[in-house]
Amino acid sequence: MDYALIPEGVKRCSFGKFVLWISAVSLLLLWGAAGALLCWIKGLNQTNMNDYFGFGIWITLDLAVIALGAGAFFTGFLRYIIGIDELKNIVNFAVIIGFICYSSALAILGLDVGQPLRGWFIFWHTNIHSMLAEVAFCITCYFCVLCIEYLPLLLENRQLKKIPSLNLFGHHLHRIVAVFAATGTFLSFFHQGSLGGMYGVLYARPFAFRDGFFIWPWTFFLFILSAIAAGPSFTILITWITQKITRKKLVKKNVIALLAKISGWLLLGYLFFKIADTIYWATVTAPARGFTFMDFYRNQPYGLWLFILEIGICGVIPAIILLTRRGRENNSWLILACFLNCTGVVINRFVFTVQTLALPVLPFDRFVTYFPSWQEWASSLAVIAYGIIVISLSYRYLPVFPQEKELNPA
Amino acid sequence: MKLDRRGFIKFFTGAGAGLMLSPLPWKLTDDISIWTQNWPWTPVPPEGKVTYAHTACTLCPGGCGITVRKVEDRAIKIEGREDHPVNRGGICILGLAGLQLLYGPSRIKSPLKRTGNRGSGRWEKISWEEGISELSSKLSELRRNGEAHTAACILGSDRGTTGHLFSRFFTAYGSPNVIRTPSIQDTYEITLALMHGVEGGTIAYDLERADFIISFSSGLVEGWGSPVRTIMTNSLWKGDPSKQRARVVQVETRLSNTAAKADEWLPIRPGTDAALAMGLAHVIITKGIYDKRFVNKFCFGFEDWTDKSGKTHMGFKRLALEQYSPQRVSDITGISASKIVALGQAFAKATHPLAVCGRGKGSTAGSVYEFMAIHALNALVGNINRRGGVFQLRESDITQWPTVKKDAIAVRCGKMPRIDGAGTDQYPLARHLLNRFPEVINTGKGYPIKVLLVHDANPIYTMPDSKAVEEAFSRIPFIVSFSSYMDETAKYADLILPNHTYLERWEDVPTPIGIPTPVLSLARPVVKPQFDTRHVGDVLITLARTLGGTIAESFKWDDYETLLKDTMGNRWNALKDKGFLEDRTYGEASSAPTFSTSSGKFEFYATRLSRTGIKIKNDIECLPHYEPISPMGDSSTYPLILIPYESIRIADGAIGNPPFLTKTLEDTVLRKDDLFVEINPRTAMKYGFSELQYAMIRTPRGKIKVRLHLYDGIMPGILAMPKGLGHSAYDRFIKGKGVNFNTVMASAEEPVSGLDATWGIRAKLERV
Amino acid sequence: MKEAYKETTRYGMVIDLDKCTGCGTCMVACMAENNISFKEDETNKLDSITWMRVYKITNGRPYPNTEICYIPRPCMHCEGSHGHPAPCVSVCPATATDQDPKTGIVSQIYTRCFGCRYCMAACPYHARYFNWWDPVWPGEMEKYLNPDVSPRMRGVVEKCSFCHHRLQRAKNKAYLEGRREIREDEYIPACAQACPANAITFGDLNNPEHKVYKLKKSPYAFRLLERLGTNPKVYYLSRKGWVRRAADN
Amino acid sequence: MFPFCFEWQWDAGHFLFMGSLYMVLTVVGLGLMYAGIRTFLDLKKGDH
Repeated sequence: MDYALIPEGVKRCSFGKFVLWISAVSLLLLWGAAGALLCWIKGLNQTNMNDYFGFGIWITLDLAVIALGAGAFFTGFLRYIIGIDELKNIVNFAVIIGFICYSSALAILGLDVGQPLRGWFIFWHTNIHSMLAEVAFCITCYFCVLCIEYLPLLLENRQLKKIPSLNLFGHHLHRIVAVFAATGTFLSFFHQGSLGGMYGVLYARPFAFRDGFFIWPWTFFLFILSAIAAGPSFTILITWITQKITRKKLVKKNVIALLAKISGWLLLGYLFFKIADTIYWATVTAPARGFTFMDFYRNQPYGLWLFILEIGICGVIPAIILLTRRGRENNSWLILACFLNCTGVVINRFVFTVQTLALPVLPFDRFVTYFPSWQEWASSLAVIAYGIIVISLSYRYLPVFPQEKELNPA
Repeated sequence: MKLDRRGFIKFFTGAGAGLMLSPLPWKLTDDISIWTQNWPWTPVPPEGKVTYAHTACTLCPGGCGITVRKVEDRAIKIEGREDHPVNRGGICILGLAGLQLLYGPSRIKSPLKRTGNRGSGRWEKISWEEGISELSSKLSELRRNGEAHTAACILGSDRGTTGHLFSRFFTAYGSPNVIRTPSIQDTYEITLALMHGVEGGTIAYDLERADFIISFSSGLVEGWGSPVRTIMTNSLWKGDPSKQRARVVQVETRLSNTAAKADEWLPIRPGTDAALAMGLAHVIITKGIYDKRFVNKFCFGFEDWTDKSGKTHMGFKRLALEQYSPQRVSDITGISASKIVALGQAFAKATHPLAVCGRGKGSTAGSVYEFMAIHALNALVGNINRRGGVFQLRESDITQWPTVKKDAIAVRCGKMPRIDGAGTDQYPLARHLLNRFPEVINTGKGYPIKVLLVHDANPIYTMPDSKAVEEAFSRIPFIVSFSSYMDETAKYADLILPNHTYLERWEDVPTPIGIPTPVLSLARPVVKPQFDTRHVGDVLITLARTLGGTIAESFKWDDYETLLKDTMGNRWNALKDKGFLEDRTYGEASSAPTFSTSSGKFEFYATRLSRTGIKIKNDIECLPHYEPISPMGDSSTYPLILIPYESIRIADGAIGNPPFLTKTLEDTVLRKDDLFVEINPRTAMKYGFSELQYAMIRTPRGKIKVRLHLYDGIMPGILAMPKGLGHSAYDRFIKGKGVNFNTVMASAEEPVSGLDATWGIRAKLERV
Repeated sequence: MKEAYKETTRYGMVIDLDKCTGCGTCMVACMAENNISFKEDETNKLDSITWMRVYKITNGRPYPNTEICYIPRPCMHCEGSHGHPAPCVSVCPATATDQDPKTGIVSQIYTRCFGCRYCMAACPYHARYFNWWDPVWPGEMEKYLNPDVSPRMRGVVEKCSFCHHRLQRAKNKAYLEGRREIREDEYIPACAQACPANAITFGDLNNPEHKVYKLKKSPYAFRLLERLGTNPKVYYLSRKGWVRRAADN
Repeated sequence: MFPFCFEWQWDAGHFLFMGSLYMVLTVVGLGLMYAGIRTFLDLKKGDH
């Protein structure tokens, strides 16, 4: 039925099946929309956040998707600026994933503020010293860039391509995409960093606070590194899932392997700096504020296990796998490594958002727990549904994977 | 122009782009944000002329001067009056929340007549004329039947013109049954009557100038006495942080705030304070460090003495020496003998030692013997009627009213014995025994009560054993409440004739309990009555007029305001201008103590007791001593003891706790609607309970579901529960929060006085 | 000269914990003065707005050696250190909170705040509160609202302002009377005014003539979490060692 | 965000922050304009 829209030379499932699939996922999206609507209409009392947990699942999710979405800018950077040509086979998909991640992050941010209708005050009345202002500016600008990067692909659609003006516009945009990729890299660099900076500057929260370079605490750089280390892994992971669902080969193994190798090296670099930072923090920064390293892990659910899980199991292990040729080439190991790598960055963001707030600073204060309400879960899960829908539509109607035809001869 | 599909799209794209480029979206965005800044449902308080009105607070007997800040005719905030001698600018938590009572949803907006079942909360609005004529017809009917004495009245306090007006009304009407709500005032009165020979007086402590204070379970910073004054004094004791001025020892079962602020906390087995006092007396006498001059010159019954018939009587000294050795007292109280010796010595050696009695906030009466034992300590150190000591304060005579006119019915019915037994042969000491009221009514021992007026009191909530109280009330055919708020008793009434609140009415405020300098303050209307309410004094005057005859003749005032003015006489103008009158000379001038007992001395041995008609078995019964008051229940079934504790953050009297106060409660007191009971961690472990766990507490009077808070500051084996929560009336901000302690409490009568001398009840913990 | 002196005014508080009886009057004084709303259920202390909150701490020892102490905690109006302003000020993305350089008071503009709650994450004292709900005053209670302080709308952060409106009022009065300076007793916050224990002293920490200046130099004086470098302008006094130790890590 | 906002200050921080912001916006804007103009010119030429 929608044959005319489907790219030439590729095979897609029947329209009915597709509609069924989209409808199923849309239910989740609707549930999320209901939760979000309640939060907008009735206010944030619909969440289980409180004055101790001013940030909850949403901010963790925001930070996580932005970190995972880093595959877009970094692949773009490698492809267009560094010029690694193989990556052209996956850069489209990386851009789509980035687009999904950033648009959902913005939506969740719009949900997470008490006065969404005044959200634009962050731009109008900017406090330039606030890391959050930097984040807001960079994310918004970068989202525009992502849209521009996504646009040429969108215009590649079989029907849209027939419109000469649009086709030409897409073509010209694509020609100067390096400019956008460079801008995107610049913006991404700063907002990934400022997200880390947001926590690193909290000098009255000894668990998060870090010394740093100029105005940027070390977390600024660590967040950039961890994001670009995890981003490509996430792209691989999503590509793998897409291949599993479509039961097709979409990207050649060497491309994946290259991305995995890059991810591995970056992860190694990140781990080196992260461990160095942790040692400095545990021995110098925190003790100066009256805390020992173990103070942060004792007597509360977020114990040392979380630290080991983040750095060891989800850091060192995937790094080893990704850096060994055999690990990279064995599909199961590779996927496990990518999964662990992504989990690691999510845990890292969780630790910085939730654990930072959960840990009492006043000696006579107590540890409190927080569990998100259904409205928070629903709107968070809706992000996944939204991602699935965007990927499904893009995959069905756009020539996302240049190698698809070659790998799946009719 | 032909509009095809492409044209259509083009048109809207163009229009959209045009709009985006126009200022409209920006203007809208801006407007929307301005709207969020002025949401119509977020109130904007109107500005206006700011004025300040001085008045007095009557929410508790503390008698503080307050200043109400007003904007136009709205009262905005209550602050402590800077120049008022009682509180000197300070204010307590309840006083500050007074506007929530004035404007709160619990206010009764007009006279109401019950339409549904009692307590169902179904009312019919009626006019004042209807309300008063309804009450007067009931009262006339009783008089017609010659049973005027079956009308009774429960008051919060009998002091001041309003209290006196009720007494006068009932005297003229012909009923002896004006019953005051119990408080330490009852026990103070009897203690003073027995030891000082003073009638209707009160004990006042010169806390400011004492330098060694032993407080026997008195909640000095919990709202005892005049709360602001006592808390200020507590700071005075602390003085400059670099030096200490006075030493305070708190004797109490639980680590209360007072105990926490004291220099020493002596945890004592509940209800054994008298034993400790006697033990201290033993130490002081043994060491010979009592004030010999005072004891020899001004005291009677210290040594053994011989009466006219030649019979030798035991004196206080022998009793203390023979029966209250530190070791024995230690066994009773659980305080070590060495501590008792040390404390006794330190106390007697201080320049201005002071022993303070009156449990908690003073909202229960307590044992007369206990008060005597503690008061005897003050006599031992000669610290009576002098600087830094104890003063006997006579109630200043504010009502020189013309004699009440009584007709035959008033004379005949007025002579009937009081329903609560106070002043009868059985209870000659007490003036009011509201604690006996439920039992008398429920057992039908006395005559029935047919009409009950309730003013400034909420007995269904505040009296122990709520079920029995409610049952007694259910046996009274006609109950009238004068309450301003829909409290438990008002909710249970047949007719409500709502009084103005204290911020809307005139009222004289007599000297607060416990203050050595007489201060008379004036409460005045600072705002117009918010609803269709009337001053209870005016209602009584109108009622008397409606009843006619000698009753009307006894109430010849036009209205309450005239009455107040007449009563104050030449003091009125000064009082009205200044808001208070203070007698600063009092306490300074009295150099030599004077006593009005038959011996003319301070009586360790209360000779009056042997003259009252109470059967005295031996000398000990006339002397201060420790007489165990066992809480209800047997120790095998109920191994634990449940005691109440009072907090200044909870109004536990007739007034319901305003929302602001409830907001300040810790989450170890109340969580959602669950009340927390404190238990020592060791006891909790013994019974297998942990922090925050739900438990059922069962006492002989009933069971309540609570949660447990493990607290190291409480003696093992004891459960402590806050008073003042668990209302079943008022509004949604007060009602249903926690549990009312009185539902599981029973009173225990002290035989000699008839007063409720209990301090707890036996209990057990059960799982839920 | 006068003007230069004024530039360095630093309003602050000294709270004597040995005098504080935990009566909670300061909390209610603050609520009454600053139009703080209340809900039917305020027992969840994690969403209960109390600009002034009285914490209860114990020495942790078993019966009968237990001791308790109350710590009233307003906003500390942190001065910051090492070039950092107060932890909450620098993080606010929309400049809704700021420190007045003339008085040191940390302000909060409710109509500017859009509720991101970053400042709450930054404050270790939990002195900042979010309006999770629309404020509602039942019965006739809207009548007692103070026109000097605007009620807050849902979705914004609020906190203790040291009753800044009282400073305004005092300044206006001084101006009308032709004075440049306001006297020590002309400007005190509602909590300090109400405290029946006289435990709260308020004044200019930089002015040697003010009581707080002397009190803060007491050997028993300390501040909460001094080691974090937040440099609070609220000092505490206690002769009890365990209380002083409980204030910092 | 704009010099007529009353928070606006001409200090180094503002200069850097806002400078970067407007630089980015300019680059992105110019990029889009470039693509737009080229498209327009190509269409004018009628090559396609």
